[in-house]
Parts: sequence; structure tokens; C-alpha cells
Amino acid sequence: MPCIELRGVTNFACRDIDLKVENQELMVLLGPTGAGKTTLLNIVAGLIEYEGSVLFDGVSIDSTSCYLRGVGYLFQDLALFPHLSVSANIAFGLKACKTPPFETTARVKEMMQLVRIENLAHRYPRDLSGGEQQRVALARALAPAPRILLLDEPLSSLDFSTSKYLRMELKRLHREFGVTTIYVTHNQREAKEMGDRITVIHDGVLDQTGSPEDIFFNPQNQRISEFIGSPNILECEHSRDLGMGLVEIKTRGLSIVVPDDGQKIKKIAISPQDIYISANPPPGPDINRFNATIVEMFPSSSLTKIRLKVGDHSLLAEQPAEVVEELGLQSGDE
Amino acid sequence: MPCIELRGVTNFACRDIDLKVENQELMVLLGPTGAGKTTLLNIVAGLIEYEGSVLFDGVSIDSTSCYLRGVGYLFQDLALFPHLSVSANIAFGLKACKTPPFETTARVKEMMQLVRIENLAHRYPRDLSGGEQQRVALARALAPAPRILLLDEPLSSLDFSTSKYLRMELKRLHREFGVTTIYVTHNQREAKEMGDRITVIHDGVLDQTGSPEDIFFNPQNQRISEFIGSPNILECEHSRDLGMGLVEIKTRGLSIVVPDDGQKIKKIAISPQDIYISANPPPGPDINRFNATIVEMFPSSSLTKIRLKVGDHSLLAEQPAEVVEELGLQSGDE
Amino acid sequence: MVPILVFLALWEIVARLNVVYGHFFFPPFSLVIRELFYLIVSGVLADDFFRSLIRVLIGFSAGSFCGFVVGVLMGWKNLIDKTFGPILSLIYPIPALGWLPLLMLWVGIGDILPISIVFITCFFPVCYNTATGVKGVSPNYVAAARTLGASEIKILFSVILPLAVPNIFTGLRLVAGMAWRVIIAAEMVAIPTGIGALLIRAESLMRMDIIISCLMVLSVMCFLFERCFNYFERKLTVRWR
Amino acid sequence: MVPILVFLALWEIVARLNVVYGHFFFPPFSLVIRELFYLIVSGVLADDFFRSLIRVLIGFSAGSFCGFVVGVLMGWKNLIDKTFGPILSLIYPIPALGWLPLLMLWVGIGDILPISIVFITCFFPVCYNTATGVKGVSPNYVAAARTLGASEIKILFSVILPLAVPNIFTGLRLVAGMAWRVIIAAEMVAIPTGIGALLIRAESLMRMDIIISCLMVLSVMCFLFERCFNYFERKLTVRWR
Amino acid sequence: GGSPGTYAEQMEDPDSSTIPIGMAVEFMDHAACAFVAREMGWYKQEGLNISVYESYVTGMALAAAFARGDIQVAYMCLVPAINLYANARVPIKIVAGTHKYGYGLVINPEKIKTVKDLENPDIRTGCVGEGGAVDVIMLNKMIDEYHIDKEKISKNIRRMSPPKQVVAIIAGKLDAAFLPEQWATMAEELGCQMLLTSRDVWPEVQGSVLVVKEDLLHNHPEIVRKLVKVTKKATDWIRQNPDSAAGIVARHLSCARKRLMPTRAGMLDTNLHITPQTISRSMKRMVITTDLEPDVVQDMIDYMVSLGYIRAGFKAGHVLYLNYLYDE
Ligand SMILES: Nc1ncnc2c1ncn2[C@@H]1O[C@H](COP(=O)(O)OP(=O)(O)OP(=O)(O)O)[C@@H](O)[C@H]1O
Ligand SMILES: Nc1ncnc2c1ncn2[C@@H]1O[C@H](COP(=O)(O)OP(=O)(O)OP(=O)(O)O)[C@@H](O)[C@H]1O
Ligand SMILES: [Mg+2]
Ligand SMILES: [Mg+2]
Repeated sequence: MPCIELRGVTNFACRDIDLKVENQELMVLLGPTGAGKTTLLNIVAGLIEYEGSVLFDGVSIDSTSCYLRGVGYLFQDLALFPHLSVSANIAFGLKACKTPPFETTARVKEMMQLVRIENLAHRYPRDLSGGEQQRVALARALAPAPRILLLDEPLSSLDFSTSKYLRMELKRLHREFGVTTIYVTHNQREAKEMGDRITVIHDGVLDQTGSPEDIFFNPQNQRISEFIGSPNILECEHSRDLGMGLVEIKTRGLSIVVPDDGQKIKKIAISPQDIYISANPPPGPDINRFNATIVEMFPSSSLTKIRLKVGDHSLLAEQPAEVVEELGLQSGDE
Repeated sequence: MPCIELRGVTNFACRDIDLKVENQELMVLLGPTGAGKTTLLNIVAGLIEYEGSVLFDGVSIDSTSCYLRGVGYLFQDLALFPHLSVSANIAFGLKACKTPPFETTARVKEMMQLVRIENLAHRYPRDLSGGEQQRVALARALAPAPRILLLDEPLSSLDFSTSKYLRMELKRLHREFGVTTIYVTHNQREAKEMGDRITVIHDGVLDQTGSPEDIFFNPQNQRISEFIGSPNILECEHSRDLGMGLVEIKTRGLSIVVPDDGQKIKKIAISPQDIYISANPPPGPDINRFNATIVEMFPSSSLTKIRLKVGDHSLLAEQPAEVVEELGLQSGDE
Repeated sequence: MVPILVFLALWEIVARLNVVYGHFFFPPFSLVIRELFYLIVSGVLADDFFRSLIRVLIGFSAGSFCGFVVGVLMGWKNLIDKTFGPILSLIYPIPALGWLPLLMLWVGIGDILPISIVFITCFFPVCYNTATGVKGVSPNYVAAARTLGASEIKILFSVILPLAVPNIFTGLRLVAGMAWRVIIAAEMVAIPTGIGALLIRAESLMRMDIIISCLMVLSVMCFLFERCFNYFERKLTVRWR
Repeated sequence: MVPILVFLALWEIVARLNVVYGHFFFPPFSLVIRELFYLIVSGVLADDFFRSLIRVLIGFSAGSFCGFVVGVLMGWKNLIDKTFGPILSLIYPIPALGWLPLLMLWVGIGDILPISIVFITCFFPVCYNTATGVKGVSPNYVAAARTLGASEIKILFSVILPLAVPNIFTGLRLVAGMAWRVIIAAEMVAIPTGIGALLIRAESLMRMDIIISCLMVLSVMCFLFERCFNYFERKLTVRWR
Repeated sequence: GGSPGTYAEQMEDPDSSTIPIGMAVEFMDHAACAFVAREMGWYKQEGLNISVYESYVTGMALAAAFARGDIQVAYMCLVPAINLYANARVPIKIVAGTHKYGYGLVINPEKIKTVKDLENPDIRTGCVGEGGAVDVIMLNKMIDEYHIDKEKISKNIRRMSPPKQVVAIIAGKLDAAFLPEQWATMAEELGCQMLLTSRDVWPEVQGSVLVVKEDLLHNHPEIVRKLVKVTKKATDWIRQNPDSAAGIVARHLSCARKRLMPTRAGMLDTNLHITPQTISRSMKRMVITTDLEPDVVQDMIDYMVSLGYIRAGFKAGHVLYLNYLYDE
């Protein structure tokens, strides 16, 4: 399986992108909508014009026409052939590369079982539900056992259990055959779960590439941290085990209790949505609760960002506009 | 705003469906892929044939042709008009019902701001990203201020923050205008967050309709519990506050420690994915950890369901196949 | 079927209620049928008809096929379109009258003459419609086929053409009628056989009844052609359209 | 432009290298141009040309329009298709020869006669192509428009027709050529003016040079028609196709 | 072509029957002699291997057919023959005539009494292709002879083929037409009146002629001689027994190749069909003879030049070759 390398790739949606996807790696391409993910895949697949160069195994394939690049591509708009039945759709790639018929049928059967659509073999795309279509498209992309796999939000319209099942299947396939894969998603959990590495794209620029932990614990710039919810990173100075799977963590004057996952904690990330602000003490035990001063507020149409001063930390909280109103929060409040 | 009522609605994908969506209610239609959600919406919108009858405010509208039903429908395959620019797409519904031009333009602007696509006004759908298209479709459905809103997975291809923003916006709109809404999703969190009530559909049959808590805490049948991950429901006999926001819960011989959310706990639901099985005691404090006997196992292609006997409870656990293998789990193990 | 019967009934009535000489110019259906019957039994029609049929079939299939091929190329490769498009649109409007002398010179008097005229007639509509159909195929499907490793040819045959079927058949349906229409003009020249010859003869004798009988034969033939095209088109597209 | 020049050059060469008699029946481009020039300066052509142009324009626009309307109805409402389809395919193959007597009776012998022949010619292709185009519009868009509260009419005009534009224009492009082609036949029974009449005269006088000049005029006209249709079509579809 | 007489020296080809000859024959009783000769099988007797195109080949197509050699012999009207020679530059020779006259001005008696009435603005005159056909020549001649205002007539001329003209007249869409036989007579039988015949308009005017290609004359003069001979024989026979000739022609005209076209239903509403009576009346209006005076031809040539139908005039001698006609 080749490794994919992009050098200074540029077009209407990508700006000077450099990316290296190692051999057998599953690289997750994470980014908000309109970031340029699909465009990037199209470039790798050779479907649209671009400047710069794309290399497989260090060999430039800019001049290689699409159908020789040997990529399997699951399109975001699935582009199933309307005039072919489900099985014919899946068999298309195999027929294209002259697989003997019996192998083809076997492979098609296998694929349909993999994505659990055996019963739809003779249906036509028009008569399929969204999720069924998506799975057909997945099967079609996988069938010819491509050297490179490009998956553009492959599970976006599947329910939890189905998508969970398919994620595991994809993982397994990737382990078994080590197909170099670029996996586009906008779902952080999916990204964390699937990716060997994650690269975050924003407005056609790659902001950061690294292991999931990297990305989530030290986002390298504001945009990323905002996109993944800009957690408040607290350095953990020292921690005390409370027993019963809890740890108390001291960080510059605050002590926070967190459930213990057995491993040593260095940092903790608190996402703004998880910080609740209330004027009067809520019921329940007094844990992880602090008095804070509102330093400043950034009201937006529906969410208000609030910068809090707690001890000598400054935390960023995010509250629904109406909460802010009913609490009548203002800067300087206690 | 009318209330929607389905009586014995039946067709290729729905079997004898009875459903009542109250006036101004936001009903979430939750179900696995291929369950019949889209079909149900099509029926309400009057786009496909069906037996049985659909009533708005108790009046049968089976004979009312689609364009008089006054529904706003966001299609799963967005069906944006390829020959119209984004703004023209959004304006279509307004023009159709003879809105004066200046209002139209104002409304279109408003909508585009709502879904944050002001900058794309003059683009054509072909040149939009998946998420942008979805938002255009949403704007188009909302623009004519319909009496009934049908949203088929409106946020499926949007990243977390955008979709979160839009969920809040939709909530707000719903509060303000109280449009009777059927909201299709396969995402349980979305369902929980959005729905006044949730109805679960399976193979074209409505299994259960009720408040989110209902659905998630006492699923009425196996399929639902499996779909939402069949939590193990434990009756809570009596609980003891451990302080620091923790409660210890005694339930027939087991004591489980859970974080306390301040309110009294009656039941707790443990989803099978959250039960970890290991042969030898893992590191970390010994909390919520019990010796169990494997009663039986249901191996499936990649996930194995395992029925455990713990004390006098029987719990259902779910483990990845490979875990099962490497642990060499079998029935009767300790 | 019903509409046709209505149509014929209307014809009969209108004709019967007609003005002087009306019968002559516009004989009622029943009369025409009678005449047709006589023509058939007298054996005049059969022979001419089959000769024309064969000419039409040959000219039609050859012309449509070439039109199809050129159309596919033009719709497929923009360069070819740019190249041949203008030339075709220059040649297209040349009427049979214009072609006759040249054809006379090249192929001489004989069966080839009407055949080649039918050929020319059939070529253009099929070509234009095929090109439109091919151009109309959504690029997404082509892209998908490409990523699946299908060569251009494979894409053409397994994706583009199937999706262009409706347009192609529209072209065929169009020229089926034209072929029968033009065979008359073609056979009027020098070829003493075929329905065309019979027609022109009847015309110069002002035998309106025979003329109309011949026209009816044309109609029926075109009708049959159209039917079977519809049939095939449905066979090819019904499952996904 | 280049291909056309190549084509003309080829013509010149072939003609010049031609066999005996060929030169007369297939004169080189240069000669034709000379003759054309003479015809134009002598003013013979202009008058005839404009008369034909007017006839063609009227017949063409009327015929296309009706064909368009009927085609839309047939493509839109299946019932209408089922009703008129068969009747049309019965009438379609009737050649000008068949129409002339009836037309003569109905509209008399004047300018209307050739116009109505052009009309008949233009009607069918536009009708068929429009129907195909309308049928080809994806039901999803129609459904979407419905849910947005658009009435059938509104849907037709703001969704179906725009999406059917390519087919409609194919039809127009087809008949643009046919109109010029058939004007000859049409003017065979008429007031003896117009390019058709000129052509016939030249024909019966066996003046090949005049014939080819006329044919060139036809070609150029058809070419221009096609150009401007292409232009309009691009204007209508380029932004989304 | 060379000077007359040069062909006689050509040595005769023994088996002329092997050479296939394409012969174009107009589908009207102008070609009576051809029909009769065929009926009698005289061509065969002379051992001529003739394939007849009872054709509607006109104008360019005919010229092309001649040029290519598919057609080498034709019974055709004099005017197109001259066009063929002068305009299309096909080297042909006129070797015999077949008849004189053969045209008539038929009118709608309600609207037209005298020739002068043709000037009336509401009179629509029918006419075939300008220039090519004889009728327009006749029309012009008539205009000259009877001093009619050409403008007024040509303002409302309607052009169409002879049969259509008849139809149009009886349908009241035309009021006058200069028609070739047999249509002139048919129109007459259908209630029109024949106001003038070509005899009145242009005495001695030549009708149709026998045309051969020069090559044929050059390479196989004996074939041409035989053709002329047969033609002569046929015309003589027709003159001697016109009625049986009329019968033959009538039957021939109403034949679709070997078979008679049925006429039962056809006769129900109108007597539009060719009866021997019609034909014989029609043929009585012509002088069926092979005689052909060069002056008459010359007149025609000059007249066509004056009408601008042919570019430059020429000596009738160049297109005529009458040796075989007069050497017996
Ligand atoms: N053909 C095009 N011409 C111009 N701009 C385009 C074109 N296609 C897409 N774009 C723009 O490029 C940007 C990136 O598009 P792309 O489809 O790659 O986004 P994406 O990352 O796939 O978003 P999503 O997650 O919603 O699919 C978008 O802003 C889009 O508007
Ligand atoms: N036109 C049709 N004819 C027959 N069966 C159909 C047709 N359309 C859909 N189906 C079937 O009906 C079932 C329900 O389809 P539907 O689109 O409603 O599913 P869904 O709930 O929307 O699933 P998803 O979440 O994937 O969109 C599916 O199994 C599908 O295969
Ligand atoms: Mg995308
Ligand atoms: Mg769906």
C-alpha cells in the first residue's frame, strides 16, 4: 500500500496544503463544514484540477488519470448508479478490472454481508433508504480492494449501533489489509475512535496534524480549540486518590474531583459547555464548585462566551443566551 | 398550528402506523436505518401513496394535494434545485406563495443569516459542500414559515459546533413559533436534546412513544432496548451519599458508586458497552467492580453479547469479538 | 387504442359531411379502407410496399447507427463536438433536391439512391439527440465510475450510454417517421418501384384514394416502428426510471 | 471557425481535382462564391431570400411553439401522452405530398401554404424532444417544489421547464435545419417567389451554380440559427450545468 | 459534337443487344410512341437491351443521370432538352421528334371568357417551374401573341405540378393554367374549358423529342439508328390506328408496373381516371410525327435566349442530328 503525499496543493478550496499519510495509516480528516475536506479527497482521487503535486510512494501522479490511481472513494453524495441494481453497483468496480465472474459474485456477496444489505441485492438505488444507500456506496468502494481508501463521511446517515458496528468492521479491515485510508468526518468522537492520526483542516488550510491526544489536549491554535470546543486545559500539579475510583486534583489553588481511569493524570480538559454558572448554590453536594468572577462576556446570537476568573485560573465558559439573561449575568459579577 | 394524526397508515415501508403529534409539539422520530422514517415523512407530506388516513387538526387531508398541506420539508437527499442559486432556492417557497418581493428578499437574508451562509447567496448547489447544501435546504424549508415542519436528519452532515448551534436555533424557533415538527434522526443524543416526545420506529412499526426519559429508562421491548443499547436497568433500593458528589447505591446486594446530579435516584441504567470484562483485576481503585459469572454468550460477527450473573442480577454486557477471544471467555467462566 | 378509434371515427364523420369535391380530396375512412383492400388484393401494393420497407430498413438502420456513433463522439469529447458541429450544421439543411444530383453521380440510379437519401435524413436527428443525451449525464456518475477503475470506454458503455437511452430513443422515434416520409420523395426520382413510385403515379393520375391508402400504409408503419421503440425503451429504462 | 475553413479548402481541392462532368455538378467553392456574388449584386437573391426568411421564421416559430406546448403537456401529464401519442405517430409520417391537397383546400394557395408546411415539419421534433426533456426531470425536484407550496403550473414553469431546456433546444436546433430544408418543398406549391422557387427554377433550368449558391444560403442560415440557439442555451444553462 | 455525317462512317458493333441502355420516359401521353413501341415489343425485335425509367427524373437529376451514363436515351420535351444541352452542358443530340403541340390553356369558364380576362387581378394562373417546363414558354408566347400585360399576369402566378394544377382548378383555387397533355384534357373533362391550344399560340411548335447521349451516337450509332427507326414505326402506327393506340397508352398510364391499378373505389366520387377516350381526345390535339424542322428548334432556342433561360444562343445544328431520321 502506498503512502500519500501532498505538496503545496492549492485550488478553489485548498490553500497550499502539505500532508503526508503514511503507508497503512488511517488518517482522519477532521474539519468544520466547508473546510475543504471533500475537495481534498477529490484532489487525491484526481477528479478536479489543482496546483501543487500529489505523490503516491514518492512518485508524482499528477498526470496519472483518475482510473489508474487505484483509489476507492466513497462520495459524500453517494453517486450510486441509478440504472444498476445494488449488486450491480457493487460489482461495477470488479467488472471494471476484469475480475472473473465467479470471484465477482463471491466478493459482492461478501461485501453485502459486511454492510448488512444482503436482502437488497436486486433493489435499485431509487428505492433505498438514505442509510442503505450509504452502505451500498461503502460496499462499492471497498469491493475492488483498492490500495487507497477515501471515505467521505461514510457513516453520517447511519444510526448509532449500525455505525458503531461498521466502525469496528472498518477498523478490522484496516488492521487486516492495512489499506492507506483518508477518513473524512466532522464527528470528533468518530475521529478519536478511528484515527491513527488526525489532521484538522480549516478554510482549506491544515491547522494541525497529530495523534488524537495531541489534537484534543494541546490544540495549536484558537480555531482548533474553538472547533473542538476550546477546553480549558488545567495543569495538574498533584493528585490525591480518594479511593472509589476518584482522584482529587490540585491545580493552582483549585481542587477538582474527577473519576479515575486508572492512569496518571497530567492535564485535564474542561469544555466550556460543561461549566455551569448559577447565582445561588444549587442543591446537591458541594463538589467541583467554585466562586468565580466574570471577567468579560462575548455575547453571540445564541451562545454567550464568558471568561471567568477562578482562583488564579481564567476559564472560558459557554452558556445559552437565555440562561445568561435570566441570571442577568454581567461582567464583574461574583 | 395543526396537530398531526396518523391512523392505520400503511404502505411498502410502514405497517399500520398510529401516531398523534400534538399541536406545537416537536416529535422526534428515532429509528435505525431502513426503519421507515423518511417514508413516514413522505406520507405526511403527501408525496407517496398510502392506505389509512392522515389528519391535520382532526380533518382528513388524504385528498389534499401536497402543495396545499403547507408543510416545510427538509429532504434527506436535499433535492436543491440545481438551476437556482442559493438565494433563489431559499426564495422559491416564498415566491410560490406570492410573498411581495421586498419581504422575500428580507426573509431570504434572514434565513441565510440563521444558517450562516450569507456569503454563498449567489453560488449554485453544485458548488457547495455537503454541509452547506444541507443548510441551504434547511433555510429553504424554513423560509415560507410553514405550519408543519418535517426535518429528515437535518444536521447529519454538519460538524458538532455548527449542528449544536443549529439545534439551539431550531429549539428557539420552535419555542417562538411553536411549529408542529416531526424531527427524524438516528442520533440518540440529538433525540434526547431536541424532542418534547420521542417515538421509536422499527421496520415500519412504531414501538414506543413517550418522553425521552420513558424511552431510555424503560424501553418497552427488546428491539428498542437493543437499538438504544439495552441498558441494564437496576432498581435502586437505597442510596448513601458519599459526599463529594458521589452516591453509593445499594441494589440487591450490589453497591454501585455513581456521581450524583443532586436529584434523587430511582433507577440507574448501565449500557452494555460500559461494562468492561477482564480476567484479572485491572489497576486502579476497586470501585464498581464485581465478580460475575458468564451465563451465556451471543457471538455475532464483531460484537459478542454476554449475559452475566452478578449477585442476583443478570446483566447484559457487550464486548468486541477480539476482546472476547483474547480473554478466551466462555460460558460458565468466573 | 381508444384515441385512435375516436380519431378514425372523427375522420369518417368529417369526411362524410364534406363539401363538393371534398370526397375527392378527403375521402372517408371506409372508402380508403376499401381502396386499400383492392390495392392489396390486386397485389399492386404488396410488392411496392416490401421494396420500400427494405429500403427504409436499410437506410434507417445505417443512418441511425452512424448518427448514433457520431453523436456519442460529439457528446463525449468536446473537441470532436467543436470540430464536427459546425460542419454538420452546414451540411444539415441541404435538402434531398440538393443531394440528388450528387447522389446520381456517385451511386447512380438504383436502390442505393433512395437508401442513401433515407440515410442522410436519419443521420442528423439521431446524432443531435444522442449528443444531447450523452452530454446530459451527470458528471458525478462518471467520476464515480472513474474512481472504480473503469476505463473511458467502459464508462461510456456501462454508464453514459445507459443513462442517455431516453434521448437516443427519442431520436430514433423521430427518424422512424422521417424515414417513411422521405422514402416517398426518394422513390419519386427515377426509381420505378416502391410506395413512392406508386404515390407519384397515383398523384399524376390524381387518384386521391390511392394516395391516401399509401399514406395510411406509411402511418401504420411509422406507428409500428414507434410502438416497438417505446417497447424497447421501456424495457431498458423502466426498472430505474 | 477553423474546421469550417478546412472543410471549405477540402471542398475546393476535391472539386478542382474532379473527374469529367464532376466539375459541373460539383463546382469548386470559389466558383460558387463568384456566382453567389453575382446573384446578390443582381438583386435576384435578396428579394427571394427575404420572402423565404419570413416564411421560415413564421412557420418555424409557430410550429416550434405549438410543438413545445403539446410536448410539454405530453411529457407532463401521462394521460395526454397516452391520448395524443398514438394519433401524432399516425399523422407524423404523412409527407408534404400528402398534406398539399388538403392544405390547398383549407388555406388556399398563398403564402400560408408554405408556412403551414414548415409548421408541420417543425411541430413534431420539438414536440417529441420537449416531451422527453420534461419526462426526464427528476421527481425529487418536483416533490421538493410541491412541498414548498408551488402549484402545478408554478412547478412546470420554474422547475420542469428550466431543467428540460437542453432537450428543448435540441429540438429547436433540429427543426431550424429542417425548416430551411423543407422550405424548398414547401415553395413548390406557392406564389413563385422565395429561395425555394429560385432553386426550382435553377433546377429545371439545370443551373448547378445557382443551385449550389442557394444551398449555401440555406447552409449559412441554418448555421446562424444553430449558433444563436447554442448561445441562448448556454445563457440559460451554463451557470448550473 | 462534330459535323453531321461523321458518325455514319463508324463501323457497326455486331451485338448491340448486349449494351444496356437506360431510357427516360415522361409519364404522360407525350411519350405515347415509347409506350406503344414497348407494348409491341419493337425494341426487343431490334435487339435493343433497354431498361426504361418511366420517370420523374427532371432537371439536375436527369442531367446527372445523363452525365453518369445511367440514362443515355430520353423521350423528353424540347425545352428541357435544350436546357440539358445549353445549361447542364451534357453533350446530347436530338435525333428525332415525337410530336408537335401538346399543350393547352384550360380555364374556369365562370371567371374567364376571353384571353384578355387573364389580366384581371383576381385571376390566378397556374404554372410549373419557371423556365424548365414548356408551359411557361407557352404562357410567355401567348402573352406576346395576344398582347397581354405580362406584369398583371405574373403578379398572381401560382406554381405547382400539372396534376396539382388540375386539382387546384377544379377546387376553384386556380382559374387558368397552361397544361401539358393529358392533364389539359383531363381538366377539360372535369368541367374546365380549353381556351387555347399550343397550336393557336405557336404554330408548328415542337412538343417532345428523342434525345440520345453523344457517346452513344459515337460508339454505337447503329443503336441510335434502331431507336429512331422504332420511334418512326411507332408514330406511324399511332397515326394509322389512333384508337387502339389510345387504349394502349391509357392502360399503360394506369399501370403500376405490370399490374393495373384498381379503379373501383376510385370511381365512386369522381371520374378521375385515365380512359382511352380521354387519351384519344388528348392525342388528337397533337401531331404525332417524328418530323423535326431545324428552324422550329432554332426558334425555340432563340426564344429561350430572349427569355434569358439559356445564357447564349447557338445553332440548332449543334444539338440536332437528323441523319438517321431522314436517311431511309
Ligand atoms: N466547484 C466549486 N467551486 C467553487 N467553490 C467550491 C466548489 N465546490 C466547493 N466549493 C467551496 O469549497 C469549500 C470546501 O468545499 P468542500 O466540499 O471541500 O467542504 P467540506 O469540507 O467537504 O464540507 P462538508 O463537511 O460540508 O462536506 C466550500 O466552501 C465550498 O463552498
Ligand atoms: N420506493 C420504494 N419501494 C420499495 N421499498 C422502499 C422504497 N423506498 C424505500 N423502501 C424501503 O423502505 C424502507 C424504509 O425506507 P426509509 O427511507 O423510510 O428508511 P429510513 O427510516 O429513512 O432509513 P434512513 O435512516 O436510512 O433514511 C427501507 O427498507 C427501504 O428499502
Ligand atoms: Mg464534504
Ligand atoms: Mg431516511
